[in-house]
Amino acid sequence: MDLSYGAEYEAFRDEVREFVAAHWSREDARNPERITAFRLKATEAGYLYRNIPRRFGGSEQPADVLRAQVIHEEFTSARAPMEIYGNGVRMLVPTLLECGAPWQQEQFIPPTVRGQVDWAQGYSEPGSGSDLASVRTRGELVGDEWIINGQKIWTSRAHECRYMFALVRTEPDAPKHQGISYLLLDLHQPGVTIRPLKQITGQSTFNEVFFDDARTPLDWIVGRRGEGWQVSRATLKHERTGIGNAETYLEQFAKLLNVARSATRNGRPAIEDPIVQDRLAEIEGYLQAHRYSTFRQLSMSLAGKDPGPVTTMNKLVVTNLGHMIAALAQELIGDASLLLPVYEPGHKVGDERWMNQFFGSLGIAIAGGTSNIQRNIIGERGLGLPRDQTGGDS
Amino acid sequence: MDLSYGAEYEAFRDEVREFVAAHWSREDARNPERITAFRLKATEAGYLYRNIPRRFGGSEQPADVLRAQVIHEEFTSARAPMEIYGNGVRMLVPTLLECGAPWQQEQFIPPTVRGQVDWAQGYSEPGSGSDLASVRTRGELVGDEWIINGQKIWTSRAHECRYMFALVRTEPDAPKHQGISYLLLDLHQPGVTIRPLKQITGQSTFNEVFFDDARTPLDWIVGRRGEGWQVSRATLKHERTGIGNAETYLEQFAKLLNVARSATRNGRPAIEDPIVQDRLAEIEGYLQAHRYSTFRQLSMSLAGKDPGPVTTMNKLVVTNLGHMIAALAQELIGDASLLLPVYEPGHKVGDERWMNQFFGSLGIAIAGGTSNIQRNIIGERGLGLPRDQTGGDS
Amino acid sequence: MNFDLSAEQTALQDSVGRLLQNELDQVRLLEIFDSEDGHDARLWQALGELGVLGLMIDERHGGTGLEMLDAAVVTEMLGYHGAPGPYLGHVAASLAICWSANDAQKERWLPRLATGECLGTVALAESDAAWQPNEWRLAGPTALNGTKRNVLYPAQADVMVVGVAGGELMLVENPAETVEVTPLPSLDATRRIAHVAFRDTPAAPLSGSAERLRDALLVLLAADAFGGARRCLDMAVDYALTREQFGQVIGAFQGLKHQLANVAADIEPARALYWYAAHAFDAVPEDAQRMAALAKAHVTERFLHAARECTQAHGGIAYTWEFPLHVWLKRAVFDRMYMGSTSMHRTRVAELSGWALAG
Amino acid sequence: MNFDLSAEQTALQDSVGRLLQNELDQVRLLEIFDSEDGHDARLWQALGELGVLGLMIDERHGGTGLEMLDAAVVTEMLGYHGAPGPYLGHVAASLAICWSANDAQKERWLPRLATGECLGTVALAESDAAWQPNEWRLAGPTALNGTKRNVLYPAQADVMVVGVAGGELMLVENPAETVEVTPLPSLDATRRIAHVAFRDTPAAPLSGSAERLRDALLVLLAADAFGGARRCLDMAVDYALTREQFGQVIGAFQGLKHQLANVAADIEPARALYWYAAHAFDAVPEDAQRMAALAKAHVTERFLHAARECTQAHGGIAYTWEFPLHVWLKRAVFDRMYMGSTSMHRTRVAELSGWALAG
Repeated sequence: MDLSYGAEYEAFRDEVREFVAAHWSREDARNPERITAFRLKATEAGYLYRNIPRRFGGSEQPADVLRAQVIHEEFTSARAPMEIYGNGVRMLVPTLLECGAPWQQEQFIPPTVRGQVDWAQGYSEPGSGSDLASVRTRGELVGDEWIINGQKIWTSRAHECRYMFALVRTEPDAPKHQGISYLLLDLHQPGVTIRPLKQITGQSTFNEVFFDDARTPLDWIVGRRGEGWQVSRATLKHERTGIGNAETYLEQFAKLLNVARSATRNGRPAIEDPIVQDRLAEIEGYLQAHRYSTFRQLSMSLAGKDPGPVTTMNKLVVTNLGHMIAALAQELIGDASLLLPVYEPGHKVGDERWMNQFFGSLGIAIAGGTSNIQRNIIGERGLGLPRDQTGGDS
Repeated sequence: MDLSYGAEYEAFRDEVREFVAAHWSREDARNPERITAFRLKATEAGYLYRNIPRRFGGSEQPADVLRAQVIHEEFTSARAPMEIYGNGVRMLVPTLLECGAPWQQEQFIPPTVRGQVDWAQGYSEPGSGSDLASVRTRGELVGDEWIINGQKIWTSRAHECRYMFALVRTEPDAPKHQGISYLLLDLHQPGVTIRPLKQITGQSTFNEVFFDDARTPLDWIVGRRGEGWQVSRATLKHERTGIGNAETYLEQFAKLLNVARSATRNGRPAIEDPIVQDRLAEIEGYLQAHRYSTFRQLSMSLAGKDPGPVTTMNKLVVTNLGHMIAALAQELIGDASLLLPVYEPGHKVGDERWMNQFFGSLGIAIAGGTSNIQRNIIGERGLGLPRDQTGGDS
Repeated sequence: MNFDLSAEQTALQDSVGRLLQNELDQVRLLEIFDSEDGHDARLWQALGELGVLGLMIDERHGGTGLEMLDAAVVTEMLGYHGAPGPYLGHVAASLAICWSANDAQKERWLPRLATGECLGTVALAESDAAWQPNEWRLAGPTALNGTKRNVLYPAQADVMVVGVAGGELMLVENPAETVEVTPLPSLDATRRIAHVAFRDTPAAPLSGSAERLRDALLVLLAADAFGGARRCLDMAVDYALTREQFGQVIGAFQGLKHQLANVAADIEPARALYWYAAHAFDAVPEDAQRMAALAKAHVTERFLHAARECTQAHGGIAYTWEFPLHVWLKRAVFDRMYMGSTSMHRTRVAELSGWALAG
Repeated sequence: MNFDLSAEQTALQDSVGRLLQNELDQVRLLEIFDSEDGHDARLWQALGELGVLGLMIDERHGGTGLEMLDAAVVTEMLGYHGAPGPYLGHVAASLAICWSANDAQKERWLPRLATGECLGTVALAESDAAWQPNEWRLAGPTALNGTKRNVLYPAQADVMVVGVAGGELMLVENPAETVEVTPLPSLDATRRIAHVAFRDTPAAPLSGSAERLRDALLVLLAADAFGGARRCLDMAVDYALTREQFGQVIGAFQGLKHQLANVAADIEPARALYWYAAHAFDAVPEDAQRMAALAKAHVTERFLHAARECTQAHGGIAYTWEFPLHVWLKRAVFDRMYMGSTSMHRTRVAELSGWALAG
């Protein structure tokens, strides 16, 4: 058992560190041109877009989870920009690489990778949450165009996106899963209306998108008619390959400790309160278990071994962790939990910032399939129990 | 709002108290004949077997929950015997009163009420737990006798019982719920084998009962052929009319407080430990809520009002309470939880007696329908959600 | 035994329910939630006309002369409907004035507090969640200097009952003229709070018990919490009966069904707990403090749990501002923290029970 | 990075699993559970022959010279199969002798401990769950007088490591001749315990650290608990796949499915936690104590929770003595309380982390 990365990777780490030191400084962060230039250099050096072919703007490196991890660590610690973050790079590009037509790959991947366009995800609808395959947004082929009518919801940052990839029902008479196509469409057109969706935190990071005779060309379809469900599964597969990351929760726990140190209970620092200590240690048990569990999963993946059912559990595990941390934080901050964190100029946000974490932990339990769907997946794919009616996407 | 019983009932209480003082003394408890004589007198006075007609040995009193409560309180505080405790009085007698033939009522109710015979309940089978209607014990009518083959389980005190009332499949071709008959049978016959079932506590309060061409007369059937399921529901209805009683758990909580006082943590009485206090107060919140909830249910029943969905929840509520109390007790007794309570002459049982409560709280969650079945009942009958396949007996 | 509401109490509760049903549909509720001051004049007036605002004020001063149990069952309905506004502080201030003001003060304020024409509030907490009378440091004897935190609707208040050192109470009349109010971004926008700075603010001593005022608020918070929890469950059940996924209403899925059944069993008995705490406040002095603390800790804890579970049961829709379930989620946070945390009141229960002493 | 077992470790674990699969079916397990002394000579011999009993004893003294991680993954398998017998105390005593006995003592005991021909145990706890070295009061210097509680298999032990005041260790050879053993009705009959009274019992000082001995036991208990939890879940899943009610296997019902999914997600990551605690014991001194305490508290707590949930998932059958699930339920109670409660170890985690100091 060896928690270090080994000599080869430490040498690689030195190389990456030197590269970053040579090409990036903190002040660059305020200069969009410098950021773009750095990304280009880092891609040429083989550090970014590693699984994307060179002809589409990637660096086309052999898969190597540890190198990716080293790059992530070094870039993050220098606060250097990594890949463009968004649904385009994260979901559409892998899908196009796997299922897209050559012209689609050529036309869409390079500008997406360069950050010139981003994509909105058009999956969820008001009536289709966990039962995604029940989408009702219709697409009708009229001449050489798809005419699209309906509504999508939970579309993040739709305002800032040029395009959308969407699940659209094009074969209304086919069985549920066989009647969907995976269409690409331009959001900058009269038939599309975008409305921000205010969340319970008061912020608006999601949108509703309405289609009223929106149009897209005949060949802006990925895969064939009626194959959209399968195509979207490919995307989800990519989304889910990420092994549960414990870093976020380690950071949250460190912040939780700080709150416990600054808060008081019965006139003493809360962290000296036996109840608080007990709950912190309980949370840390879950946290360190998950942390080393991710190391184990990573190590096994590196060795080409199957980590087993635990991979189906990561989401529920971190959902529970987030909930435990948020619940304790809410108690520790005391009366600050009576306040809504308001991010406005001139307004100082104090401990009430934890209320965003408090609501966020609920949002995580809901987003991307509720925890009940996760429990189905664990029960069926993880434990081998029989499917029931909500087998969902398994 | 008035938590007293009012002048009329306090007068009645005086009457009961005088009666008990006149006819019962603690030493009588060791004398079976005195017990029997007292029960007879108490029945004549109208205090016991209040809902059983006089001709069957009851006192035939109008229903009055508060009088029953007063009698219970006064008898209990004087440790005077109440009704014979057992499935006969508790389940069979109400069933016979509702569905039995006149000759069955005459023949079976009086000796049951007098404690001359007791009855085993023959419902559960190894393959039929929550799905009780799937019983497979067969009854075949041959001449003027039922020939019974099969097995029952979880039969409490079968050794001490003369008779059994049983669910037996007599119409194998009928639909599941219509193929069952409610038969009475004599356990003292060669075709019946009783085997004690050792529980995880080490004690044996239940049995398995095997039928190998056991026999019972043609007319020892309650209700008609194939109506056994409905007849048994009548019994269960009687079993469930009891409004959840909080007394047991108030007593347990008092004992829990005593354990917390005698146990030590970090060299101080455990009850001074903030963690222990917090958990005790949490449990007491649930306990007092349930206690006053039962007062509310009782009051509403007295007034002929429907207490609402809460009646479907009492069992789950007390199951959870028992679990919380047992879990804390197990921690408080510390190393005593490493011991099995052994009740043998010459062996002193200490704090480890709580381990029986610990296992018992699990047993309660299982017995009489698992907690999951209770959740179905709450969801469907209490909240009005649609039935699913395990609708069970609802 | 009659541990049940009287016909009059049930009728009162129903009439408040009907009023709120009519005046406060979900659209209106969100409008007030999003409004500048979180205080709707029409709703306030309607509550006043129904007698809700002067329930415990004696009849001689224009109130109904009822008891805490009556006020609590009404508060349950306000909780159920998520009623926004200064109700809690108003009722508490009125009570304190009833108990302990002199005749002139009573004459001056109670009749107009009973109708809602004037607004009352209470200023209790100091820094570090110092909600308990023995923690207060602000001191008289005639002019106040210092700060009270998280006061309900102080800017709109005509009269303010202030907790001061030694666990005493004082009365500040027309505080708008003599205090400085710093509004806060209230998470629960149905109950707006602000910090109040006193600068040589004239104040008159009151004779009443701050502990009893605290207990009154604890009982009212428990009642509000029970109503709110029940509402969350009702909304989740309604949703489970109408929302379809995988070809059937989601309430038919055992996973969700069991989740809601657990919530129901968790909260339903709590109704009787807050009833008894209110009854003890009225009629069982030896139980009053302890049961108020126990009820506040237990019921508000259950409310937050129910609100979380029911939010999850809804899925994404409940994460939007437009769908008003979050109003109750935020009320749950308020009820749980206001007047002191669960953990603090559980410690009080342990002390008041004398657990460490007896036996 | 290679946070995974080596091929050798996996092979070792598998071979122990196969042995136990063969030697210890559920009938045999219950026979030993119900036996007079809870110690099966054939099983013990088989474990000795496989090298399990001398895993951490150096090769010079007849052992395999492996480390804690190896012992821990083996212990997981013993936990999975509910292996009865004096393994825990034996391994701990062997370790202490390895570290801290003189050459003569080592020569005398280690070769026979490695094969299992001789049996070792450790005597640590004193009254009031005094499991920690700083709580011990029994004192030397050469003869012991007093009592140790809840000692594993002392009557059968050939050699006993005893914790004494000051957090020191002493060695008692052939204790049967010099101590008085009071057997106890062990709840977990796969690990029999007894009180041991020392009466002028000759004892020799050992140089090793009692804290390290404690940490070793904590790691082994965590490993055992993980194996046990996994077994409970496996049994419940098997049962859910075969038991039919209402015309289908009960594992198809979402209520039960979600219950088992929760258990799985609750326990599965704990595997890596005990691995790291064992690895830290071997190779990361600055983490060793803290991770041993954290792993013991976390994994044994999860084991008891899993055992309870899986017992409920089975229904009535699991409440019978004949169905061996209760063996793991009782092992879970043992693992959780032995060497100190969850709450005590969580307090230690807080201290060892310096939470109240840093920042």
